[in-house]
Amino acid sequence: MINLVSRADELLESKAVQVVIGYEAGSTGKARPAFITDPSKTGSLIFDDRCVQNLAVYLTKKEVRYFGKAAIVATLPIMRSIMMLISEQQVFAENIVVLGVSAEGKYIDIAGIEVMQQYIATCDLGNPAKDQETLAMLNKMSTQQKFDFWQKELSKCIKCYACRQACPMCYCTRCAVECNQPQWIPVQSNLHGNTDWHILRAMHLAGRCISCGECGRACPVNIPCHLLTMHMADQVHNYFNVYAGTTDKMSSVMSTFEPNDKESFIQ
Amino acid sequence: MARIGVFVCHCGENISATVDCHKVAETVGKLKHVAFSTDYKYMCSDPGQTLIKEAIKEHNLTGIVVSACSPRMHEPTFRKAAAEAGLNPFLCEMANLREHCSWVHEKNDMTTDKAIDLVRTLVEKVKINSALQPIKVPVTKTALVIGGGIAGIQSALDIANTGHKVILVERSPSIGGHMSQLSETFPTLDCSQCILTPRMVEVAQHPNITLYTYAEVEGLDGFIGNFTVKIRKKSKSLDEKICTGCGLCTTKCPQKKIPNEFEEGLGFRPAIYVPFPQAVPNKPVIDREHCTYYIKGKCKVCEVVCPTKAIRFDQPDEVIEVQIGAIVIATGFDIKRADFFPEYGFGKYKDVIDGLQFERLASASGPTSGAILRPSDGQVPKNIVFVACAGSRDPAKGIAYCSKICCMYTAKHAMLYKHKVHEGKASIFYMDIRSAGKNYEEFVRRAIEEDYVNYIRGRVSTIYERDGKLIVKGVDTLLGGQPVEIVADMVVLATAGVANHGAEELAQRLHVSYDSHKFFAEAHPKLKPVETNTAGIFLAGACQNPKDIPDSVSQASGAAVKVAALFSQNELTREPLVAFVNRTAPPLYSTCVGCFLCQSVCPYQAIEREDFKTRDGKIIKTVAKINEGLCQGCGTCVALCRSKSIDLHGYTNNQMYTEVMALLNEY
Amino acid sequence: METTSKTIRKHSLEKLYASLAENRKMYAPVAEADNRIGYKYNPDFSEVIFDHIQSTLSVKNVVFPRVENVIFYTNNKNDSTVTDVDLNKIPEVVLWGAHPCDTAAYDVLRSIFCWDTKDEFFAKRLEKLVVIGLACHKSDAHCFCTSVGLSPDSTKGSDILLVPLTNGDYKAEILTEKGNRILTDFSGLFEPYQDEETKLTHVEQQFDHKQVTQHLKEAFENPFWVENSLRCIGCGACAYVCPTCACFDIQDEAKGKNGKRYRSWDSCGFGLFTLHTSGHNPREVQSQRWRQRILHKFSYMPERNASLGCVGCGRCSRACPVDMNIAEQLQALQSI
Amino acid sequence: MKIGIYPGCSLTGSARDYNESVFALAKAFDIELVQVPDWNCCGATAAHNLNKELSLSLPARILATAEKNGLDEVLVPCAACYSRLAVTQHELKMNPELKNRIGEIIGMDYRGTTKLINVIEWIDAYIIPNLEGRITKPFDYKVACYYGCLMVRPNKVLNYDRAEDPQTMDIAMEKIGAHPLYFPFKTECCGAGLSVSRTEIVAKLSGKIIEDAEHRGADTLIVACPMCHSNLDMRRPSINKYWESDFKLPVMYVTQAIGLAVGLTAKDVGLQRHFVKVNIS
Amino acid sequence: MSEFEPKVVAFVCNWCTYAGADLTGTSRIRYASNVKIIRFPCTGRIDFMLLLKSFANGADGIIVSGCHPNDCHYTSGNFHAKRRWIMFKELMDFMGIDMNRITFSWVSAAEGARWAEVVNTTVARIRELGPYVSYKQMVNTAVEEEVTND
Repeated sequence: MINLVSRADELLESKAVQVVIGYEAGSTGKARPAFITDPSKTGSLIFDDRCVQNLAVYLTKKEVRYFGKAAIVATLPIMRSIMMLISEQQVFAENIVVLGVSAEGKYIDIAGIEVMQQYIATCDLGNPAKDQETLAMLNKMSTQQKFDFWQKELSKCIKCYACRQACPMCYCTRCAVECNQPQWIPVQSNLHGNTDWHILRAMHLAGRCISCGECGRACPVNIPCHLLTMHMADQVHNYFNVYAGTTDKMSSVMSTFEPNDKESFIQ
Repeated sequence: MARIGVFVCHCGENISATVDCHKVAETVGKLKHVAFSTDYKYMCSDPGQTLIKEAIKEHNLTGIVVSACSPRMHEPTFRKAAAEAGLNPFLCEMANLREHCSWVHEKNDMTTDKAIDLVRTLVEKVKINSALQPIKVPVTKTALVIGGGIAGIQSALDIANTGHKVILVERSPSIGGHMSQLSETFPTLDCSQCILTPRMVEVAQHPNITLYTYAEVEGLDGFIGNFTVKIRKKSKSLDEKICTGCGLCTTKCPQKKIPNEFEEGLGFRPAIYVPFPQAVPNKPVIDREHCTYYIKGKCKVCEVVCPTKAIRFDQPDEVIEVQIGAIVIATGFDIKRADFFPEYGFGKYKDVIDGLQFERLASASGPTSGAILRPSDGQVPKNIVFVACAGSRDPAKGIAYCSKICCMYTAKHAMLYKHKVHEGKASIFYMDIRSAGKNYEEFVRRAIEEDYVNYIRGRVSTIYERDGKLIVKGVDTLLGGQPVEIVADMVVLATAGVANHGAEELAQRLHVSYDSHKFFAEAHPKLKPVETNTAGIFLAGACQNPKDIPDSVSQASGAAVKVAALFSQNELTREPLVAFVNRTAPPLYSTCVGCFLCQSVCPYQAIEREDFKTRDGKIIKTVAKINEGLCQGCGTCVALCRSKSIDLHGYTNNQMYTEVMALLNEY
Repeated sequence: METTSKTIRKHSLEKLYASLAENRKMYAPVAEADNRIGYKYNPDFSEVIFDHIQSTLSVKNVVFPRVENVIFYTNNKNDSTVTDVDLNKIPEVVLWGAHPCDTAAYDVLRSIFCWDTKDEFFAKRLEKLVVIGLACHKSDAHCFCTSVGLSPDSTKGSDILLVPLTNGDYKAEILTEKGNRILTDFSGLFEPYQDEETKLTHVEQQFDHKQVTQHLKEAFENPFWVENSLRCIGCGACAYVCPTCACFDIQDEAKGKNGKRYRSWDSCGFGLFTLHTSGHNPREVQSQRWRQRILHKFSYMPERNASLGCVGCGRCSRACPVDMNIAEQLQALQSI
Repeated sequence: MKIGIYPGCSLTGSARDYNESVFALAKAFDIELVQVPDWNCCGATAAHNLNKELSLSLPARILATAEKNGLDEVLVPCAACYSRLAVTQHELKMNPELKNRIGEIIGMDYRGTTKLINVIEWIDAYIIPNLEGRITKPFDYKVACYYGCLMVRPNKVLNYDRAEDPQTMDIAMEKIGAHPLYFPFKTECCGAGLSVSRTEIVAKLSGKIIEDAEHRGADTLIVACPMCHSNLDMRRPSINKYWESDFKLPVMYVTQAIGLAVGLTAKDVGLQRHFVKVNIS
Repeated sequence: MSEFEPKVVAFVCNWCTYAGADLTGTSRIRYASNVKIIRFPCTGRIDFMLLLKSFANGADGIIVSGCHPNDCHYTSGNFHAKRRWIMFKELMDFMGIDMNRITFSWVSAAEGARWAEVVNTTVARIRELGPYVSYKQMVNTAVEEEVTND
């Protein structure tokens, strides 16, 4: 990752950015996010198979923003997250520098948003193959089987909201789940409250999920909640031929429509 | 502490015949916070309303539920009564026990139980209703009339005569519209130009009217009373102030073979032209698409001959922005041309013409100076066939509606022909003769009885040419479906009236709805035929559907009155059922995070941005803000907002949630 | 009480389990999908495992459930009727096979819930609980009980502690009256302990908690907090898996005229945890919340409750999606 | 290239000339036409006037047989057969219940997957694109293309060409060097429905078509329907008798005209079988 | 045991279906009284969470109805609603929540008879499906340690 390190070094040295968001070696053999502000410390940046977390979540974080302009190490899902954040006016393109990393782990020079957009356009934007397989398996189940599957999974939920906090698209300062007039979602982590929460989350990410799978990865009790949003991403593509995070223009699927949107269930 | 009053109406026996009204009042009376509950024969009657008003005062009620008919019927009545008793009208709700309950169900316990559920739901809702104050917005007292046909002219004059300013925009070089093309008008056969021209001149001279011809509306912002309109004044390539309208340029222009739009292609015009002799304004424009100078870069004959040096080849388009308070759309209609009809030769036959072309042939100022001559060879047609309902009332052609004017003008055409070609034979194929209107039926009878027009009830299957004649094959349904074949010299198709070209784009620019045929849509087919769904925008004439002149003029005057009524107030009062974005204490300011996805769902562009800044002007946060003048209260943004930061007065999240809970649970 | 040591043979263990299960709810560790360990009510003995390192969630829910109903109410026309929760409905539970860190956590929780006012829900549940602990013969890099004054065979919080023996049987240390009663009731299953060799894991001490507590007194303004919590995403995973985190939220939930008030777990890591209605948030950013978490467990609690708020189970570090490793941070804090 | 073909009764009987020209043309362009095995009557013209289920079952059985034999695309040269098959396919597609019932009646699994093409579509898709360099003898004649009724109607079902003024055959004729005339009678009725019961009406209607084509100077009429052909060709004596004239205008199948243009002989395309002598070769 | 009477909540827009239901009344067309209407300004206003709340509070079936496409009083609210319903339905299907219990329809202000038909067919269908037991069970599933007083 010589390129990544030298580029980070150069950006910090020239004061083009004030912080580089990347990965470093963590405890017990894990990789973890790193926030490097000192050019002499860029050597600790790494990129390998362990670096899977979606770093875009930090772009909207107050303490990280405080540094000023940020450079961010970005794989495809992170780039798509950045696109979404720009399109939803949470991040301004002029405040970030993208340090691209290809699927093979190679540094890619992303000179600007247009370049990133072009790069994204060349990539496969569907869900990861492994998850797509699971989705296909689930979709084959009967209604009752699906219900049972999800009830079993969701009963484990403890409402720690790691799924929400890990998601770059869940940047609201007050989540709907915290709205108490009315109390849309039961606060308790019982089956009902959990089910409502996960439906709400999936609906709010419809057309916005970029299939990074971070929510499922973050879950401390291993609920495959990323399948819910990935299913939505799949269906959004299916119905509206749109993948989220491919443009910096405001074009959310759920805030637009086509008069001839096809459906077969409305009488 | 809420104190709710419930008033259950029997509606004579309309409700009480199936719903046990007394039981409803009694049961609901047991609910928490219900301070008063009663039933009565007629709540909407004077004594009924008095009962409500007195109960409000006596029991110091903080909200009432009138359980009677549909709120679409009497909500205003009871809200007014509440207001008269000193209760904010938005603290009055109605439970629909008649249309949604007593009239549609059997008399049994389940029906009464349903009534109780419905009332309870509204009781729980009204407990959390807020007292709302009407929204007041100022009014800019200038009207915009789009379209300078007879409807636009009439509207503009009527508004101007009430003392208000009017801007009249017409996209062609002259006002006058289709009416200026007509020869004579039914049912009086007076000359169209003779009655129209004085009005056109009046428009030009009226001190309250600003006329922009050769101009189009490009965009519209704002809301009723406060619109900003963007008008593109297309370049006429001419300094109008200097031009005297002498017309020398038009006679010298070397480019002379441009099909004349005003003559419906039956004549030609030069590249610099005045559409017709009586045009207002009577100054030429250069048609840049056909002008030799613009195409080839040289010519400039007009510039050379112009005595006042008024030609300006480099004159750019000008875009102006004007503040206005109301809009009248009077963009008129168009007709289907012969090329729409495969069975009649796709417009291949020169002597198969449409109604407007016939008007030009019959017009004294037309290409033949009023002589009815075949376009193909200039001969007088001896045998002429008129086809009514060409395209109209034909679902297979996608036009299921009746174009309304064709029966009358076809009768007129046949008469005009007979008056000019006495020995000629005129036949009309028709489906039905629709001649409802003052003196209309008499007019048709005259055509049949005095002018011997041959009316054949049936449709024409095909028209083809053979040896210079047109073979019209049709059927006479009054003769039991007998095939009819007429060898004609000329055929006139009374083609369907359709939406004017560009109507859809204009509707989108104005954010006005339109129907599947691209005609502008009225707010209500019967009770609001002049209004659109966008407040402050009105309709006049055939832009709504095909209309004859008297109808167009009536509606134009109607629209003018609507505008005048609007302008009679200095401030507008609107129902406060609009959306709002929450505001909280700093440093949060609002739970809105400013993703602005709501902006793209809003059909009214009612969502704006609000910046919160530090004292030195640095933006801390940008959040959404609703423009109350624009918001119509659909609530689409509310359901979209992920952080539940937008809400809708009258239908808040809390209220809707409460309704669901109250409807389904025991209280 | 005097501690008695007995030996219980492997085959007798099943009998003991079955006997206890006859009139009590058993709560014991079982293997779950994805190589995870979870506790389950009344599992079959064959499902119960004895060689686990750590369950994903702690066992605090037995005494401090995810949801605890507090009162029930009915709104009438003019007033409301309140009904208390019938605490007698709380069942007797045997917690079986919990590791010493988890059992020690009950002492920590008691110091919170019964500090001045006795929390009757917690107290009743604890009263009805019998804890049969299981000393650890396995550990991993996240375990740090020895750094917080505990050990793989710490007896704290257990009524009986089972210590694995190299021969596959267990030494049973009878620690309390409750434990003693079991010994009496099922005396036939126990044999005298004859100094058979125990099988225990070794957990390296990573820091000196007393020194940490001492250092924290001066560390409130230290830039350490910001530097080391930038990656924290502010979820509640650490608090919810923690055996000693005891913060809760109280909510009313009504359906029509009937409603209930309950308490449910909360986390100081959430941004809204300290948000005031005024809009002011005393812990506005994540670094302040992270600091609160550490200070609460390692500074405030030793001061106020005379006990550390951490038992070194390492669950938070295992659960954290962004590798906020508490032991690593405490080690660093020791030397600032 | 393998395409199914449903000949129907005409092509094996009165329209053998048509059949020969279709096969000859196919052969010239290396297209193998495979007959739908064990085909049955399409039900024209009587069945649909008498019994709806029968009128649907007959074509459904043909289609199901084609499906069973893996014929994805089936050429139906006879316009009446084409109409019956296409209408059946449409009706069963629109009404799944009916589809099931018809399936029961014919005792076969009918799915409706076969693509039906009429002869002009076939020419359009497989002949015209490969014409380059194949025209040995441009068809240098003035032709009046007569489409009849069944090829373009009902337009909603067939959705083929423009019902009032079809063009495909004219365009095909231009491609082989012919000069299509403006011909307003191209979709007029030839009287086929009454060809057995009321022959004088056939004579009148068909005669009009011939008269107009001859009047406009046509060298030949071009048709694509055995019914039209038999009315215009075989009934010529009765037409001439009715009209008291001596119309000599030949009537050719579109396949015959193209066949001649690409070098097939008059015999190859069955011209010798016509009643009205064809002086074109 | 009395026959199962389905509880059906109808979420309708003010301008089309509510008015259509008014017309059903004015035309005195009878329909099942199991359906109770909640009025919204527009289908675009209907929050999907309200549908879930209905099931959670005992509804066995739901009708959601508004203006036909292109007829929205607010021009496009129903188009947005349609997109939301498409995605909502997909999610519900994926999670095994029975969408046969929700009727989505367009009923105009002129379709009084159609409203009665929509209601009757929905009620008949729900009657056949029976009470929505699995959802009710899900809602009432308590946390293992929870002490309830019933």
